[in-house]
Amino acid sequence: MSTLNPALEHAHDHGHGDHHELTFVQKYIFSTDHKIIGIQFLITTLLMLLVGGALALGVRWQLAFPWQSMPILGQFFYGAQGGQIAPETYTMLFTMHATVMIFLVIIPVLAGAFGNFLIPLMIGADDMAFPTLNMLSYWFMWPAIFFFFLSFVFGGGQAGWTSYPVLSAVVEAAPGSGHAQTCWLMGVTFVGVSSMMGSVNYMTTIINMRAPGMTLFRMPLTIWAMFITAILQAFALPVLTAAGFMLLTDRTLGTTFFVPSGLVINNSDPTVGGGQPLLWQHLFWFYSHPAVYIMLLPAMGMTSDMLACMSRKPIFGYKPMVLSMATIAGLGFIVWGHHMFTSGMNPALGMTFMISTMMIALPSAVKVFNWIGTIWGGRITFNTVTLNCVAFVSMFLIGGLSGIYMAAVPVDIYFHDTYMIVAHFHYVLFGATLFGVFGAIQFWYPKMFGRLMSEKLGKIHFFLTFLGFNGAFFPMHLLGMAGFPRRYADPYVHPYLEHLVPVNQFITISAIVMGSAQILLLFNFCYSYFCGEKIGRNPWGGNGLEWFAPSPPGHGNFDVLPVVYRGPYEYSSPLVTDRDYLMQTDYLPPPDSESKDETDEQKT
Amino acid sequence: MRVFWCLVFLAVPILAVLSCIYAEDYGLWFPGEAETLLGKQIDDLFYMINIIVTVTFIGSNAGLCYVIWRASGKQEEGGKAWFCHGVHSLEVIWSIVPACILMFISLYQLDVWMQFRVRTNYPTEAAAKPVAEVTARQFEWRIRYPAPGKDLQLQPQPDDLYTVNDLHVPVNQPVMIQLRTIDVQHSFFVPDLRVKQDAIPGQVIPIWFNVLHNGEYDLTCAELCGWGHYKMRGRVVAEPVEDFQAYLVKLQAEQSYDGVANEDSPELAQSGEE
Amino acid sequence: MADGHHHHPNYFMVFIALCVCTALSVGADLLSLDNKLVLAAIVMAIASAKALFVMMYFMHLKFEGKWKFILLAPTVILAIGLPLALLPDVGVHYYTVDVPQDPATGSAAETDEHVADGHGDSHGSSQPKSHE
Amino acid sequence: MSHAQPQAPAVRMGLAIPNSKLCMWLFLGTEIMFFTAFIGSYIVLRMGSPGWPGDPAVTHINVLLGGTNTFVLIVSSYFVVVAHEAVTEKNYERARLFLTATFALACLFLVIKGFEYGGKISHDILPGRIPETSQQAMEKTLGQFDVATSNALGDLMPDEEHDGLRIAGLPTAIADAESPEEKAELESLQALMAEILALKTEVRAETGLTLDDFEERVDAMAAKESYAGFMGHVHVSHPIKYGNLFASTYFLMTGFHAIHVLVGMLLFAIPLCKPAAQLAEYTDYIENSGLYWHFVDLVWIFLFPLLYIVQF
Ligand code: HEA
Ligand code: HEA
Ligand code: CUA
Ligand SMILES: [Cu+2]
Repeated sequence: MSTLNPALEHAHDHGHGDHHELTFVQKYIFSTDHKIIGIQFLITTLLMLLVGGALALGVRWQLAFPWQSMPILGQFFYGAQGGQIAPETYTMLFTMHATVMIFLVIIPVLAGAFGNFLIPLMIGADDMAFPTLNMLSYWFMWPAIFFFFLSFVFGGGQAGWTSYPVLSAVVEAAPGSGHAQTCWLMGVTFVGVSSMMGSVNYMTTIINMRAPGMTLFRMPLTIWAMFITAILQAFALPVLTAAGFMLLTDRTLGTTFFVPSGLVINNSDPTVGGGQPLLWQHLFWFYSHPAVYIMLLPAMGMTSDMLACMSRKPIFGYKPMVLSMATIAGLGFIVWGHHMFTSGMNPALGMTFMISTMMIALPSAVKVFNWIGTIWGGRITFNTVTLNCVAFVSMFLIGGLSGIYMAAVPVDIYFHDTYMIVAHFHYVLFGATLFGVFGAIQFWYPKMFGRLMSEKLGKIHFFLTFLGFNGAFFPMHLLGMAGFPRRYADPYVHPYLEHLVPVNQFITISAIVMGSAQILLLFNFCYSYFCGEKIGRNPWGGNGLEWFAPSPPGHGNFDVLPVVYRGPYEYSSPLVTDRDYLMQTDYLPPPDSESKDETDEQKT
Repeated sequence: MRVFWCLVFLAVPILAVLSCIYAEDYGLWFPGEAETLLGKQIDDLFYMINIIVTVTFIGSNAGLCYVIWRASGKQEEGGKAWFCHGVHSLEVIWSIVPACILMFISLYQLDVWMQFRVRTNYPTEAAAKPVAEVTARQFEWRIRYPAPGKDLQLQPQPDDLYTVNDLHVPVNQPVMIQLRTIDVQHSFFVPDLRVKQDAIPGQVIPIWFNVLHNGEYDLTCAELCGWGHYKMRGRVVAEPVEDFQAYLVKLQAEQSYDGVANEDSPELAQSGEE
Repeated sequence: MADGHHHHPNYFMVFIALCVCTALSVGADLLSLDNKLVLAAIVMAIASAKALFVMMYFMHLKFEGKWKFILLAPTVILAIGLPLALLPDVGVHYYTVDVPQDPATGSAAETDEHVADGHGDSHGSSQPKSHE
Repeated sequence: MSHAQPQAPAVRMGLAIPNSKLCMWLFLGTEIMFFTAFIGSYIVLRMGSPGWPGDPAVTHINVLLGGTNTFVLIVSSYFVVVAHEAVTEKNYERARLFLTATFALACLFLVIKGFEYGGKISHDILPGRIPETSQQAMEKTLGQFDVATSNALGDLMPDEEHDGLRIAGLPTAIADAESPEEKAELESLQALMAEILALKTEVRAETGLTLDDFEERVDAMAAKESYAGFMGHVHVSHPIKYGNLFASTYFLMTGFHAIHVLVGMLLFAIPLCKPAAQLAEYTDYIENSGLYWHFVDLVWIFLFPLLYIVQF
């Protein structure tokens, strides 16, 4: 390996077997090792992806073949109704689909899985600042999963993932949702607790546990992204938790935060109270808009790292990238109202929110252009990682640009709650984030398990997913144009939508293709664990500290405490001639120029 | 393989643009021309944004495809990647240009939004004499008109006229309706008119529009309101003022024909809780 | 560095100041001022002063490094910003509000109130009475 | 946290404060947002509500109790600081003493809070249960009547299975009564129920019966000696306009604050279980739980004026 780093030479014979033996349970179940916790998160979320995807396929089935018996699932779940689902069930399907995808897949896979695995490795720490807290943050996922599934058993949340009161606050409004909605709220609370534990831990770790020399502006963008995400989580999530408690007490204890008086719901007695449903929408989106960036920023960070490595080029505009992420986070706090343009909010607020929403496209633009700039003049091979990263950029472009139509209030009057929105957020959530995650799995898998994932399977998986994804979600824009409303169990009762059945069938078939492709991913994941090609520390020729650790890293991560001499993106540096990367730990005897960069200044 | 993957990524913008061009032929565009004045403006805004976004989209994708094409060729040509940490002037350009465009888009929109929503911009006669009150309810639209010749009061009046799922409005003049809900949140959505407004429990929200042509327009609900959300189907009928007046008179006749005392029957028809 | 041996502030004086502030707020209440907004402003100002004392001295913020600004600035901005942003929508009403409890008095919007259904109260004493 | 490293760590980057303190401050940041959501919602809901019950006689808000509680928390905050100071000066006995005092004050706070809650609960000032119009108030009283008569029926006719059967069997029971007292009792119950039914019909028909009339009628019933035995828990409810929102916010905010107090007590209980000498290991711990405790105090500092003083 690196001849430039003398420390590494004798590191090999240290190995990492010199730690006292842990039992299986200590090591793999109740582990406090960030790597194991990260992998636990990863596997859990991949399984949840299947669950959420299966629910989505249920949604798709109903839209393409309304009221027809679903092939396998139908008999399984709704055998009693001849395999046919009820409208309540449809509501439950998409509510739980979104819940599972957002709270149990995307958020935990980014912050939980990759955040955990990568943060200490990339900043050169031996573990998180609070390993036990870290473990708890994983185990608090399980009550959440439990409650979500319990909710499922009771008939599922019936108010969409946004859970707008009064529908979600008064039991009579959705008769089937009695305990289900309550469990749903409990689940959200536990997810919140879990993320909160994670986020304070990440922030502490990143602030206080960086290796010598790892100044803030030498941190990889992944770490910046994780840091900013943690901040977003720490400041936005408590608001949702608080609002969740308010809704919970509205449902169970008779408080009236969100229920105005005098409503007669489903022949109930008129409600008493004096609450305001809009308050929930504000509090909910105060969290959930920053949350969409929580669901995106880490993927942006990881994609930046992967793209730089795959292009063998420094990231284009490192500081603008950092700055744009910070700006996205900052602006992300003041745009939440764009989800409420038609809600009857104060029109002055609507204007303010429109302008801030438009402005948030700006840092995103900087990022997109910088990614393109990173590839520009680079040297790429189309391996699975590159493919997924390029797909990330390409799909984020579509998803982001459709956001522009919606950010324009008058246009959003038409598009709100149509499939235009559905297309938009699947493009950013699946198209951007999940492709980023697929790339990241492929990229860091060798570090997790010491073996490469199969390239061939990876490429097939990518191709099918990409094809199926665009086939499924691009036409949704056009459905939105035609005014196809979302959350409709049977849109075809409206004559102006009748001609859209074939499009929906096409979408469903594409979704099935995309769904089946995910089985390949899982297969690849397991297969490569046993049969993947074994590799050494640095299979990709990366610069980051994680490539300095053994693959897989042992307990305590590094056999030698890394010392950082430069930023993480010195690919193809002219300072070295025999290879095209220059690791952060590589010590170059100072010719003269670099010395000023190396003072181990105390950086906050 | 290099050509293949580049084509895959190139196919994205090409197919996207093509499908948008041909979408109209398959009924995948707006469901017809906008039938209100504001709707026309909304469509115009949409097309303006569409042009800006399409240009950005094609431009960015062209850039992306070009760089991956060039970068993937480097392997064969040999040689190292370009060691470059960024170009400052480019950063500045691609921050400022989009900033201006975006600022322009958002300021340009404000006018339509203010016309639609800001109280002082409501057309005066329409605002003074709302034609009807639309009350959403799981899962139907209840409509209350004032008796012919009278004004709509916020409080239900004994001689008010009631229908369900069938809103008649005079054509070619601004009309205002008062939107309410008796239970959960709903949303009054008429795709052809490009009108959408949520009905919030506890509030009475005015909406105005100016239908340009006679006709029947689908009325749907655009905010999840329970299991029957999809079936809240109604219609908005725009007809000449005379027809509208005649309609109200007919409605009044029908309603007083019930046999019950004239004064009381509307209240029976209205009570939302039998 | 922040943990170096700084002088301990005189905690007891801080404590006394806090007690005095509390007494002042209660006193302000007992004054039964006519203008309630003035009262609100006074007591909230006192509360802020107390909060400042606690944070600066009891929580040692006065002696901490610069990080305190980085941590507290966004928090404080968000904590003030959130209620302010809710205000135009929830605190005041742009549209007419249904207030079935109270058909007599005006609501935030100028328009008349509106009884949502037969159960809305249109009679009886509108003055709240104390129990027993 | 730290594992044996082949090399002694060189300078780590970061702030010169311990991880635990940093983490506590970050956590407090999230807590600020948590209470911001509650307090912010309270402020805007209250401003948005067309009215607010302000009369302390109605709401059972007691400024002096609240003020006392503020004082209690301030003293406890002071004691924590002293305890921390003592522990840094290695004066463990003193630290322990002041920690114990803090703990005791926290208990006192909860006791006073309990009194306040008790006062509200005993008047049924609970979210969702407050009548806001006289119609609702009358309905509520009628509901109490129903419970009272149902109980009386159950006592007098334990053999029948449920109210329906009992009511149906009432004439027979009167006819079969064994003693004249029992007969009289059953008869007066029957009369009471008839009167209630009449009252109920009148209220439901909305004939313009005012709450005062209603109260008169109920008082008249209560005055009748023969009914006295059945009227146990019935008393006329009075509407508190906007009382439900008031009660909701009041209980939410004070409730979550009380939960935080409980957590703080738990935090203090842990070192208190240890012998004084071991407190040395708890120096950072006491500082951090002290920070938390000051935050709990801080929240109360804002809740006190908002809930207790600004009443109009
Ligand atoms: C990862 C998640 C994610 C991300 C990143 C975004 C990003 C954006 N979103 Fe999206 N959004 C969601 C997830 C996300 N969103 C979800 C889940 C919903 C629906 C929730 C629900 O109702 O269930 C939603 C809904 C939603 C709405 C509400 C629609 C409605 O319900 O009526 C709006 C409205 O403004 C909006 C806008 C935007 C904008 C402007 C961006 C911007 O950040 C995008 C910026 C990016 C670009 C613009 C592309 C790159 C830029 C350039 C190439 C520069 C040049 C461009 C120009 C000059 C135009 N989103
Ligand atoms: C990250 C988030 C995420 C992801 C990845 C997805 C993925 C998918 N979503 Fe998602 N979706 C949301 C978030 C997401 N969605 C949200 C937030 C909503 C809004 C809900 C609301 O309105 O409240 C929504 C709503 C939504 C709707 C609109 C419903 C409606 O409004 O009526 C539709 C309709 O087509 C849809 C479809 C799909 C499809 C086909 C996929 C596909 O990508 C899924 C592909 C399939 C798989 C990945 C797994 C396949 C697995 C198998 C084949 C094996 C089966 C295994 C077992 C049974 C163990 N989604
Ligand atoms: Cu009504 Cu949806
Ligand atoms: Cu958003």
